[in-house]
Amino acid sequence: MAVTILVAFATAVLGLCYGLLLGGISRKVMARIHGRIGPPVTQNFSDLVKLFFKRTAIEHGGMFWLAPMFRLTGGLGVLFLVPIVVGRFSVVNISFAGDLLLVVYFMFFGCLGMALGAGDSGHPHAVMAVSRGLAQMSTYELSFSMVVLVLAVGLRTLNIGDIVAAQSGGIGQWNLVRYPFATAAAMIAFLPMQMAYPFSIVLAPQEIPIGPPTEYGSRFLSLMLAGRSIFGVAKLVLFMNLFFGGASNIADLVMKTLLLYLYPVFVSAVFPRFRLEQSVRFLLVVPTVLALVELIRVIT
Amino acid sequence: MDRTFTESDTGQADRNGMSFGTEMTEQKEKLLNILNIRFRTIRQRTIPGNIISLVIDQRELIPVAYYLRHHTGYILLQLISCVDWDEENVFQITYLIWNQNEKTQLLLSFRMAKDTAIVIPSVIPIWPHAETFERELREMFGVQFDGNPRQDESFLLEDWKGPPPMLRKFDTRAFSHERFGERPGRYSEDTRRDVGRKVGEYDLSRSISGE
Amino acid sequence: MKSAIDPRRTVRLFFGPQHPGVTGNMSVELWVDGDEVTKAVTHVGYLHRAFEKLMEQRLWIQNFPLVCRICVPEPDINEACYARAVEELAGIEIPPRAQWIRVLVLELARLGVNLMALGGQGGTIGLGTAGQWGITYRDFVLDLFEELSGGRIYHMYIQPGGVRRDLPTGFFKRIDRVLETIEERLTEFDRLLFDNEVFHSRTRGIGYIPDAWVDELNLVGPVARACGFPRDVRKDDPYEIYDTLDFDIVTEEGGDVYARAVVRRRDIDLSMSLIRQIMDRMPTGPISVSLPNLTRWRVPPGEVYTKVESARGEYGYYVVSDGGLKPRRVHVRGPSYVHGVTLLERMLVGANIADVSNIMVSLTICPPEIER
Amino acid sequence: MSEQKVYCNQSPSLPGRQRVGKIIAEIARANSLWVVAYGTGCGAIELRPLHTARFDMERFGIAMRPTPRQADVIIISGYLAVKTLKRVIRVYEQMQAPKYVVALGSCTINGGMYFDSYNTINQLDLYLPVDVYVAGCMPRPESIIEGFTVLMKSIKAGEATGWQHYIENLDYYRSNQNEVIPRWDMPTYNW
Repeated sequence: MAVTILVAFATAVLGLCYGLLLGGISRKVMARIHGRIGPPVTQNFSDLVKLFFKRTAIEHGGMFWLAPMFRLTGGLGVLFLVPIVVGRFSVVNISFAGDLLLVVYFMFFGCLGMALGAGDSGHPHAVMAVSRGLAQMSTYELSFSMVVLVLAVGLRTLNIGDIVAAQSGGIGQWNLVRYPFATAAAMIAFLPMQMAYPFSIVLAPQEIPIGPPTEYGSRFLSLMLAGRSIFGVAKLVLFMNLFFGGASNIADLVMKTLLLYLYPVFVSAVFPRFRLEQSVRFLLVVPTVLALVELIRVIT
Repeated sequence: MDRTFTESDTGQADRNGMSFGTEMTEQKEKLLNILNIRFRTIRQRTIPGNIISLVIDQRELIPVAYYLRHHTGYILLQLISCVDWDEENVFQITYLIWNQNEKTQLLLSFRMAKDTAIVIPSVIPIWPHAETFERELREMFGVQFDGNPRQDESFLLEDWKGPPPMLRKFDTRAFSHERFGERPGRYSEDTRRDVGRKVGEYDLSRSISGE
Repeated sequence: MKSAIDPRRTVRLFFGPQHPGVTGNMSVELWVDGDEVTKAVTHVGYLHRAFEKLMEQRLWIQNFPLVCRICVPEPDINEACYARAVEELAGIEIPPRAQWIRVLVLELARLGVNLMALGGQGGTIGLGTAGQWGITYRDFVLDLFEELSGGRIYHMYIQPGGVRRDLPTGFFKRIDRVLETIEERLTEFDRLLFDNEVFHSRTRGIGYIPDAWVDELNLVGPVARACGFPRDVRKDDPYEIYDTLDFDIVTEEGGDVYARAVVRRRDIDLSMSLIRQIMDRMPTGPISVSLPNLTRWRVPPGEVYTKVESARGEYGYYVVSDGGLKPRRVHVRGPSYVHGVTLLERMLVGANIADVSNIMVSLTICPPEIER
Repeated sequence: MSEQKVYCNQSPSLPGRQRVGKIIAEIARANSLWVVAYGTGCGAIELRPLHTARFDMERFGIAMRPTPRQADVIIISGYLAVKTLKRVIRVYEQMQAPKYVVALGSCTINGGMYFDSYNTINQLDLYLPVDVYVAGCMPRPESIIEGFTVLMKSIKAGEATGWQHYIENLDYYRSNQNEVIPRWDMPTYNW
C-alpha cells in the first residue's frame, strides 16, 4: 500500500517535472524555427515558482477557485490510470489498470472544470473562448471515441494494459501498423487536444486574449501550468500506449513521448489559426471519415 | 467681413507675387469660368503648378461642393482644415479636393468671423468621411458644424475642460507647465550659452515660448 | 444602425487599447452578437501629442526633428513632406543629388514597412513564424538607416534644403547585399505565407471593400490598389524624381485582405527595383543648399499642400505661413485618418470577431497619423 | 457581476515577509519577467525587434503576456497622453504584485520633445512607481535589454520594491493622478 502511494507520488512529481521540461524544449524548438536562441529549457520551472510566489488578490467566486483544481485532478487521474511502463519493470499506478473509457472521461473532466471556472470569471473573452472550446472539443472527441471503438472492436478489450500487451511483438504489431487510418484520425485529434495550430482557437491572443485563463493570475496560473504539464504527459503516455506499442523501459518512454510531443510543435510552427467554423468543419470531416473507414475495415 | 477678407487676401496674393490666370490649363479655366458665372466666387488665385486656390462665400459652400462632386472631376476630399487668423479674428476653413482625372489640386476655402457664432453646413451628404474631420475641428477649434450627428462626441481629447486647444490664444506651454509640472534641471544653462554664442544675443527659449 | 442592436443578445466589447491584436495604441468598441460584430466605433486619442500645436510654437527648423515623430513605423515621409512644403513656400530649389537621395531613403523606408506589415499580417492570424521573420528582415534595412543617419527608427535625415549628410562610402554595396539577402529569404517567406492553404482560407473574401467606397471615401494606397484603382502619388503627382524612374503601379483585383497582402508583397519587389534603378543613376553634386540664419528664418507667406506616397497611401502636409518665424498652421493628413475611422467602422459591421484584428492589420492602421 | 465582487475594495496590504523560499522566489522572479503586451507609445516599435531573432528577449525569460493579470512588468514605451495614463494606471493596478515598471524614452523622464504639449505628462514617476528608466528617443533595443538586466539585478538584490512604495504612498500617487485625470470614474482600488 505504502509502496503504491509512494510510486503514485513519485509518478506525479516526475510527470510534472517531465512535462515542464517538455514545455521548455518545445519553446526552445519554436525559437530555433524563428531563428532565435530561445529561453533555457528550465524556463517553465522558474515560471512556475515565480507564479506560485506572486500575490493573489482576485475574487471571482467558488468555481473560479476550483477550476485549476479540476484541471490538476483531470491530469493526475489520467496519469494514474494509464500504465506508464509495461515490461520487466513496470509502473502501473492504479491496480485495476484503468479502463480506456474512464480515461476519456477524465480527459473531459479537466477541460469541463476549466470551462466552468472560466465562465465564472465573468470576462467576455473567457466566455467566448469557452464556447469555442466546447464546440471544438465535442468534434474531436467524437472522432477520438470512434478510434477507441475501433480498438475495442479490433482488440476485443478496453483495458489499456491489454492493448499495450497486444502490440508487444515489435513494430509490426503496433496499432500504428495494424490500424493506420485510426492512428491518423487520432493524431489529427491530438492537435486540438494539445492546443496546437491551426486548431488553437481557444487561446487566440490576437482575437480573444487569451481565452479561459484571462482572469487567472498568480497561484491559479501556476496550478494550471502544473496541471497542463501533467495532463500533457498523461496524454502522451496514453497515445504512446494506444498506437506506438507502449514503453518497455524508461529510455523507450522518453524517446517516444518526446517525438510525440514535438509533432504538434512542428505543425503549429507553419500554420495560421483556423476560424471556429473552419476548425469544426475540418475536425468533423477528416478524422471522422478516417475513423469510419477503419471501423468498417475492422468490422468486416 | 467680405471687405476685410478681400484686403487680406489681396495682400497675401501680392506678397506671394502670384499672377492671376497664368499657367492655367483648359480645364481649370473652364471650371473657374463656370464657377464665376454660377456662384459669387470672391477670388480665385492660382498657385503655380497644379494647385487652384479658390475662395468662396461661406454661404455657398454646399452648392459649390455639390457642383464639384457631381459635375466635375473634383470628387476626392482629402482634408478639411482650419486656420486661426486671430489678429483679424477670423477662421479660414479650407477643403482640399483632388481631381484624379486631371491630376489637379483644389484648395476651396472661405473665411468666417469668429465672434459671430456662424454654423458651417456639414458636407457629410457629399463626402461621408468628412464626419471625422468635422469632429476634429469641432474639438480643436470649437467650430460648429450643422448636420454632423457625431460632432459633440469627444474625438482626441477625453473630458477636456477649457478653451479648444488649437486656438492660438491657448498657451500650451503655460498649461503644460502648471498641469504637468517640469522636472528641475531640464534646462541646462550651458547649452543656452552655446546657442547664444552661435547666434548672437538671440534667446532660444523666447523663440520657443513665442516672442 | 442603433435599431439593429438587440441589448439582450449583444455583448459590448472593447477591442483595445490593451490588446495584442490591435494595431498600435487605439481601441475599437464592438457590439458583438454571438461571433458577429453588429456595430463598431473607433476610439482614438491615446497617442495625441498635439504636434500641430507644438509646430506653431517652434521655429521652422525646430520642427524638422519634431515631424518625424508623428508616424512611428515610417518617419521619413513626414520629413519629406515637411521639407518639401517649406521649400515650396520659400521657393528653394534643392540640388538633384539631394532629390535622388531622398527618393532612395523613402523607398528603403517603404521596403522596411512593407516587410513588417506582411509579417504582421501573418502574425495576426496566428502564424507567428511569419511575423518573426518579417520583422527580422526589416532589421537589415534598419541597419542601413543606422549607418546613414545614426538612428534606427527616427532618422531626421531629410531636412529643408536637401539632406543632412552625404551617403557613406561603399553604401551601395551594402544596400546590394541587403537586397540580395532579403530577396533570397523572401522566397522562403512566400512559401510560408502565400502558399499556405490556411492563410488563403483566412484571408480570401475577408474584409471586402466594394469599389464604390474608393471614390466615396477617398481611399488611397494599397487599400485602393487592392480594389483595382491605380492610386499612387508617385504616378499621379510625381514628386522629386519619380517621373524619371521607370515603374508601374501595382494593382490587384478583389479588395479583400488577401489582395492587400499581395499588393504589399509586390510593392516590396517594386521598391527593390526602384532602389536598384536609383543606385545605378545616382548623380554627383551638392546635397543641400545653404539656408539663411535658421534662428531668424522667416518663410514667405502662403499656403501649400504637399503629399508623398507612404506605404499606406497618400500622406500630406497642409502648411500655412504668415511670414513669421514659425508656421501659422501645419495640418497633417495621414492615410489612416479615413481608413482607421470611417472605413473601419463600416467594414467591421458583419465581420466575425475572429477577423477584426485581421482586418485592422490588413489596413495597416497607424494611430499616430489619426491623432498626431 | 457587481463591482464588489470583481474588485477588492479595501486598501491593499503589504504581504508579510516571505520566510519560505524568499531567495528561490526572487531568483525565479528575476529569471521569468512577463511583460504585459501594451504598447503605450512609439517605443513599442522597438519592442517588436526585441523578441525577434536579432535581439532575443526570450533568452532572459522575458515573454509577452496578453493580459495584465499574468504580467509582472509594464513597459511605458514613451510619452503618455492623459487618456492613456488612465488606462495605464488601471492596467498597472490589475497586475498582481510584485510588479515592476520600466519606462522607455526621455519623454517619460522630463517630457522630452513634448515638454510643452498640453496632452502628455512630463514626469512619469509622479503617477507610477518607476523601477527602471531607459533614456533615449527612442532607446535602442540593446539599451532596453540593458535596462532589463539592471531590473533583474535589483530584483535579485530585493531592491525593486516600487510596488510596495506605491502601496505605502498610495494617497500621494492618487492625488497626483487625480489632478491630471479630470474624471476619475474607476474603482478606488481595482486589484
